[in-house]
Amino acid sequence: MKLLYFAWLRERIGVGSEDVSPPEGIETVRQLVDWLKTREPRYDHAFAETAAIRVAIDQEQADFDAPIAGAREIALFPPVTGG
Amino acid sequence: MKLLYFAWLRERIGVGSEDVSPPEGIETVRQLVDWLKTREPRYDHAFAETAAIRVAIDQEQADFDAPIAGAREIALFPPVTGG
Amino acid sequence: MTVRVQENDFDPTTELDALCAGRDDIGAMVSFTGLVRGGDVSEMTLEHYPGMTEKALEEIEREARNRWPLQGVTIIHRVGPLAPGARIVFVATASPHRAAAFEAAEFLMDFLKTRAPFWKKEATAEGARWVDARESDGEAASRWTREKS
Amino acid sequence: MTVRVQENDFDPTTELDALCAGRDDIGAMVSFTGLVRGGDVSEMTLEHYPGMTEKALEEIEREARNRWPLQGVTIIHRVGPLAPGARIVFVATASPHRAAAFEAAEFLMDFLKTRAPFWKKEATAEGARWVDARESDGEAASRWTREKS
Repeated sequence: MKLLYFAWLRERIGVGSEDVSPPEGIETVRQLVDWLKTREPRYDHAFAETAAIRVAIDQEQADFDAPIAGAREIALFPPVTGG
Repeated sequence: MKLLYFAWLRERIGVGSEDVSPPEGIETVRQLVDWLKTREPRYDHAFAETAAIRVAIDQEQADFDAPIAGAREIALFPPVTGG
Repeated sequence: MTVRVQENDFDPTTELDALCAGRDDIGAMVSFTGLVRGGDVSEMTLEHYPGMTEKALEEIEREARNRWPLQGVTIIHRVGPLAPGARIVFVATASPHRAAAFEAAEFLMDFLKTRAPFWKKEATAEGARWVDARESDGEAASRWTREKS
Repeated sequence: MTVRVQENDFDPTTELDALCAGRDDIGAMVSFTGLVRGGDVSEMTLEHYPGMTEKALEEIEREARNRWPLQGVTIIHRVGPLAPGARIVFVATASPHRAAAFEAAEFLMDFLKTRAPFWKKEATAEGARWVDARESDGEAASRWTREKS
């Protein structure tokens, strides 16, 4: 499963994308993020405020309770500020 | 006093502008138009429906009850259709 | 502030660039371009009231500036004969924020359509006809008065 | 329909001309141009999510077409580093009538600002900072939902 990070989330984590293999039992975006936070302090720092983070599964906006089974690409990013 | 006509009013009257000297007692735009209608049939035809006619006195929108004393230029025209 | 009545065509990029030239405090520019619609119309001729037209457009522009924080306004209206597809009118607004730029441009068009002394004559296969004023244009203009009262 | 994400600048006239090219049934074109505001900002960098961005813009465009009788829509968004005064975004709509062209352009901008995956980073004398999402943008977008319900 490919993870993508954008804007300050990318800067805090230090990479724009990475491939991960979450262990069994990680079924939602929220669980995925909680699992990432246990890996290294930089994730804990990046995901400190999940209310400020948005998610897209396979390039479609989703929410933190969305199931991640079958997802090829999960993107995590701050609220958008284009235009 | 200079009178200006635009659009179909100009076409019906046959000229775009003319100088007129209304007789005494012609004090408002309405009286001016009524006086013009007595002059020749083309004016009567042009001003048949005064509800469809707008007026500007010295290049400012006015109404049919406005006094014409001191006016240099009175324009009569159909509702505008620009833009 | 630019208000022009002209026979010649104009260039939207040139006008938008002029609107924001030499400054970097403008966040939003909105433009409206009106075009001659074809169909059974082979040519459109725009007549106007020289002198009053410019005054009316300047007054409309002043009213827009009183209502919204505008950094620039451009109004261009063509006169004379125009072919289907040709540009007739151009209105552009510049503001720090997009809502003001949008509203002011719409206001300018609504007022231009009901207050500026222009008249359209259409040439068709059946002959020429003067365009009738549309009631919906009057309604569009009057909503700005209602909203403010 | 034109949706483009690019580093290069664009030309409003070229885009407006393309929107109405070869047809004479368009009466109104509205354009919005967003510019980089200067002040204490020396440079603005736009990051985006390639692949999703285009999808999001196409979806926003589809929603606008479902709501208004549009004959054409153009959305261009620049990415990469941009100087103060530079164009960032361009949205244009074409319709037989001006109210639809205005509303659709405003709708497109409101939705683009809240749904398209772009992020702005400002460089200032005190360092770089990511721009925070504005609550007013969320409110601007949600009014289109309220109006329809």
